Amino acid sequence: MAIGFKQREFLLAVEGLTVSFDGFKAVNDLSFYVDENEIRVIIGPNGAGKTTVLDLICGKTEATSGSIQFRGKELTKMNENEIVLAGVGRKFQTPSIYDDLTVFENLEISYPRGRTVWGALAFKRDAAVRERVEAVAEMIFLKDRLDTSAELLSHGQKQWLEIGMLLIQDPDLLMLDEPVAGMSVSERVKTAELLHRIIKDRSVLVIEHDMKFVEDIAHKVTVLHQGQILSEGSMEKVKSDPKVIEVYLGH
Amino acid sequence: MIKTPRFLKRGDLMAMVALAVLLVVILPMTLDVFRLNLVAKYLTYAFVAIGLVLCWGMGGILSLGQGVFFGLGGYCMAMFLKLEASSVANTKIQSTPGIPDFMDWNQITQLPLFWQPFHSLTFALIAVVVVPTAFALLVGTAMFKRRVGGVYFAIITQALAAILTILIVGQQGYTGGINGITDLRTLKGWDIRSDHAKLILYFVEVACLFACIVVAILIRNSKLGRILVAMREKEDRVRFSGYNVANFKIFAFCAAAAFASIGGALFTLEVGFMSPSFVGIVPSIEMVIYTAVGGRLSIFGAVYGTLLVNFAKTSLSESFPQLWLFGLGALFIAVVLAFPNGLAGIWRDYVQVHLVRLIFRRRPPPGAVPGWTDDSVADAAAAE
Amino acid sequence: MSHRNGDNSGRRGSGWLTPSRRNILAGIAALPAMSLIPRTSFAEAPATSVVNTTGLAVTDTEVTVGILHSVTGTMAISETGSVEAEKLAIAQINEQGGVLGRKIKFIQEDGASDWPTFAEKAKKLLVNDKCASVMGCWTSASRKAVLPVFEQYNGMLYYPTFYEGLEQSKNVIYTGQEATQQIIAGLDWVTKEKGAKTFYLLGSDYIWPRTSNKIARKHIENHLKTKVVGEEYFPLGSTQFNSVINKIKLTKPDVIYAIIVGGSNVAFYKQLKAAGIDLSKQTLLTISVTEDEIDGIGGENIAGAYACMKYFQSLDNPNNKAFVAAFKKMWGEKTVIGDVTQAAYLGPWLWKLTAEKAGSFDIDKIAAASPGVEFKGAPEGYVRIHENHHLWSKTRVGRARPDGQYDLIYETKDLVEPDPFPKGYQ
Amino acid sequence: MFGDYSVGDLGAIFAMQAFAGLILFSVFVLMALGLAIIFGQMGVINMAHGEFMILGAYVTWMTKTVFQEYLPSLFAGYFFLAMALAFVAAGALGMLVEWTLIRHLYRRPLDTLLATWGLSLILQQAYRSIFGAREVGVELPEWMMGSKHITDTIEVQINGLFVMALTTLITCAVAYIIYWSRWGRQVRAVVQNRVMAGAVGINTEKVDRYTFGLGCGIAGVAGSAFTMIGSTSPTAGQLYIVDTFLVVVFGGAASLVGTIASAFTISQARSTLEFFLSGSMAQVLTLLAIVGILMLRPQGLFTLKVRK
Repeated sequence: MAIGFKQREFLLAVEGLTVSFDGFKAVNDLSFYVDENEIRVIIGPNGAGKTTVLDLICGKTEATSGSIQFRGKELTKMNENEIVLAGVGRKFQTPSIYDDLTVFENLEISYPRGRTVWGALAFKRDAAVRERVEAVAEMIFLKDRLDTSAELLSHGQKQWLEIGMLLIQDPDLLMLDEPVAGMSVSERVKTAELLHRIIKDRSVLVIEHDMKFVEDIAHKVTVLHQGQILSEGSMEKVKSDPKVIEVYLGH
Repeated sequence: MIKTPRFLKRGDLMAMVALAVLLVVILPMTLDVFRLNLVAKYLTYAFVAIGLVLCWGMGGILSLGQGVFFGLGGYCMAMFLKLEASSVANTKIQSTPGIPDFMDWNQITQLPLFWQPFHSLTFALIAVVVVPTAFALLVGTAMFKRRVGGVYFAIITQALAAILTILIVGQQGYTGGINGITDLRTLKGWDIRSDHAKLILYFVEVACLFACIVVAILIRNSKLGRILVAMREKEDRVRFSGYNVANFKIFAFCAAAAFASIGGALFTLEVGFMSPSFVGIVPSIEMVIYTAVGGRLSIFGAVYGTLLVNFAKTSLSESFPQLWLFGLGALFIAVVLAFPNGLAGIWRDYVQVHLVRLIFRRRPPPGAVPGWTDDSVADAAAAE
Repeated sequence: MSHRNGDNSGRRGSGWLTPSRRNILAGIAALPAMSLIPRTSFAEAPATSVVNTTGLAVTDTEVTVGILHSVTGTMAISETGSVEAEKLAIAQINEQGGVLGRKIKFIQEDGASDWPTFAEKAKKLLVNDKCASVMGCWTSASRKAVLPVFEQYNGMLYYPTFYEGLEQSKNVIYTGQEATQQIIAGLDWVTKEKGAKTFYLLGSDYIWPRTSNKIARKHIENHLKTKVVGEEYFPLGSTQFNSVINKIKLTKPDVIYAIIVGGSNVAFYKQLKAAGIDLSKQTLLTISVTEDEIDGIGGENIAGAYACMKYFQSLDNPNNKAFVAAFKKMWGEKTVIGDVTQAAYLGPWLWKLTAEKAGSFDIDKIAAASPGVEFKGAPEGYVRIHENHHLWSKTRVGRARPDGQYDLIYETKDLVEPDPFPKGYQ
Repeated sequence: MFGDYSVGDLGAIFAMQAFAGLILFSVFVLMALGLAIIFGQMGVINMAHGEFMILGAYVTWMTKTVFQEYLPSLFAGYFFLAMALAFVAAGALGMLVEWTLIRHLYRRPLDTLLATWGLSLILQQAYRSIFGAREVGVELPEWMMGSKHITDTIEVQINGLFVMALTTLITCAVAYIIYWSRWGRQVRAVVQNRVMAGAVGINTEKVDRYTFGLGCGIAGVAGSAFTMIGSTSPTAGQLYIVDTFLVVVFGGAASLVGTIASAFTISQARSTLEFFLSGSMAQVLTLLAIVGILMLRPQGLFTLKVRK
């Protein structure tokens, strides 16, 4: 079976994906494939449909047509939480953390145990949980702030916390929406360092505007324009594509 | 450095002791049976208020139909008591003896099928909790799985309250109509109307209340409690952390319904009748205000809020019936505009701060930083 | 702005009366009919230990009674009149020297249109305040809620509203009509005078209209041998009647028999009129619209309808003239007096007469002495308490005028016997 | 059940039922329009909507009283002035409420619900203290009463026609204001992006205040019109609140067309059911159907599909 073979080859296979909002096709017949351990960056001008693609993969938006296969599972038919359980993690553009909880509690909620109602009721904060939370906290530079209420963190720290919340889930595919946007220079450097560390052993799908950052991490770049792929390949190749220069890098 | 949740936090224990002293010692010693019975009546609403803390305060799900569950629980209890009160001997003058009086007035000559099992006390007691909870499960599943939330949920629950009221009033042959089920007398031969019975019922109710408080605290202190709070803030984040948000909402809604139903059943026992006036929109919204006044995140606050609002209602309406509505209206506005954290918030922000300074002189104890986690401390303090 | 003294009724009136005392005195001065009522002077006051053996709130100079109606909530619309009437009666009794030489002091509580509140307040009046009697309640539901309280704590309730019957209690005196007193004579009259053959029964959806219509139906079908062509109920507060009005137009009944209450009334009659049903041609008989309700409906919308009551404000007798004058003096020229208001007025008087007959305030003695007590000064004429604690009274049919009053068309020759458990009507 | 009626009768039934349904439809639209503006455009849940309507009704009653006393010759036309006054009074009160209460709560829709409920209690008691607990009767000028004969069995109520005309007029006015006027564009801009609208120079506070005032003013006119068919008492406003909210929610809160369509659906369903069932059951069934449909389609009947 040829198709079965293809599914095993790629971690993520997006084929013919289309979504239309009231006639407007935000994503139009989009196909792309992500390998195991690949770092893919999606770039494109505003309104190109980048965030919508992530929304479609993680189940936030329902596709009008097309398919998204993740390790052979059809994601378009699954709920958000089932998609997470399948191994897809998502970070939002603006930091999405729980202000009223402490850093520890934020991370603990993402710990992949006790995710059913009864499981959550019976959940015990045992040594394994604490160790893991502390380990992740250390990685995201927040080890000494575990008891702090999350609302008191700086913007950059909130971004890290959300990344930490994803790390604790240990997803196979990590999707990051503009992870360094709105950060100070020093925070940016630290974040790049953090990302380099965490992207090992997993595939990553990143949306980013910061070209230096993109060049730094990307294995492969996909350029979206008006919901369609304009160009795809290595950063070098994309950079020299005249179409890309015209619509994106050109201005 | 990282706090390990114990079975009950110290703050909760302190608050519980304080509440116990108030309810078990101070009130019974200072109040006559009539006033104590009033307190018992108010406390039945506290069950609803505690449920709303879980569902609304923590989970952010505002239900304007808690009266439905309170009423269903109360009706299940009332049906048993009414059947006991309608023995053939008691109803000789009816054209069909042995059935409740209102059925006889409505030319019903046979006990309807759904009334039959309520001859059994065991069945009735189970039904008190199961029927409303199952209804909540049904409504919750239908709504939350379809992601109906926030304002829409509030309006739909309100409509449900309206529907159930019209239905109960319209089907008076089966439900007693607008009069409700009245003239309940005995529970297994024990006269529930005597002063002695009222006293015993009061303590039974306080015991139930504490049981519910403990359950509510356990839920709040579990990971589920934190997920509820997380869900209220960033529903999508919880969803993308791998949780089925709908299930947690359903749980919170069902738990609130179960608490309300226990309150309703106790209400029937305390007051001696049940009527559709508890099912409707107005009482349902009033129950929300008890929680709001107590501080929507505080379990103990809900109890104090309920007691306070009802005391105010009784005393104000005794002396100035017209002022009462102005007062209640102003309370709604004030609690939203000025004191969104209610009594618990006032305690924490104003009283506790001074107390702490007074007692510790130097530094506040750990955990006095504002935030919901030390809510229990505020509770404990509020109780004193 | 206030077109009537609705706000007065709400204030707690413990002790003496809240409304302007000048008005009351003026009102009492205008009371020739009061000469009919036996006077008791203070000097004759018997010892407290004699008249009060059960610990009621009776002192050497005062006796406490309760007034329990809704002054807030939806029922305040209807119950305001009753509160006013009861306060007037108490003021007049006090002017005449009180009861057994004691002035009446009243404690008013608000039932807030909420039945459990009624029960709570009833209990307070009996247990805390030890009221010697309570004038109160309006809806059946509130009465049902307080009844166990009165029976348990042995209180005495004077209940003013016409109601569905099926009840009788040692602890209640029903000063309004039970259903048969209000229904049967009216149906007989409309059949005889109007030659009615077909009836359309309407009602608000609760026990009183349903029970009343049940009795009406039995009477129509079994006794008058005529026909009911339709029967409909509407949720309380319903304001949409166009569909039923269409049905009425199609079935063309000889008589529309309407027992609609509260705000729905206003909507019903306005829509009836707008739909072109002319009440001067179409016979409509109601037992739920008193002069009080017409105030809200608007006389022009209901003119021509027939109402079956025991009292109309326009009754032409000296008692009533004095009563109406006193009422207006006390509560304002524009107030109207309906059937229930008058029945509420009877409560304090009947209690006073009974206490004097029994020579005691004790509840058991009052209950025992009640049957046979007669009140000749009643605005409706003469009333007498029956063995079953309801009143013997006449049934009257009136026709609504555009100015909101009723013209008396017919009244039964004799007092009609109250029959709360009518055989053959259940 | 049609056995008793002739064919001609049946035709008349359906004609008159349709007309009754249309009146109910107009009533629903009138009730819901103000709420749709406030809830749909501003996201505020105004539980005191019914009390604003009753304010309009009381204003009408006061106008009637004044005309009866002092200007009996102009009585025939008082209703138009009354409606204008009702609009102004309810609108002014609405703006006051927005300024003192609502503007602090734009980010907390559930809290506006509680606060406006408190407001409704205060207004009810205020009406009771000022106007008395009893209903007041609002007399109509002669020309507005009665009905027109079309055929022997079919009659058309004049006040029904009046309500329909009024509804059409107000709906058109609202549609114009929201969709075509400059101010309407500002309102929509504020709804869509408050910060951005403020940045481009729209006075968002003023827009909010006037929008709320407009919604309340329409409620006042609705209340004024309702004196023709319903009762005026301090608590009458509460009767309307559930129906009104369901109409708005059912229609999809943000859409004027949706509100109208849902009012049409609900009113026709209700009036048809009422003919075959009792009033109580008709009401229960309609409400249940609405709740059921809302569960299946929570966004309401008519909403645009947008990226959340």
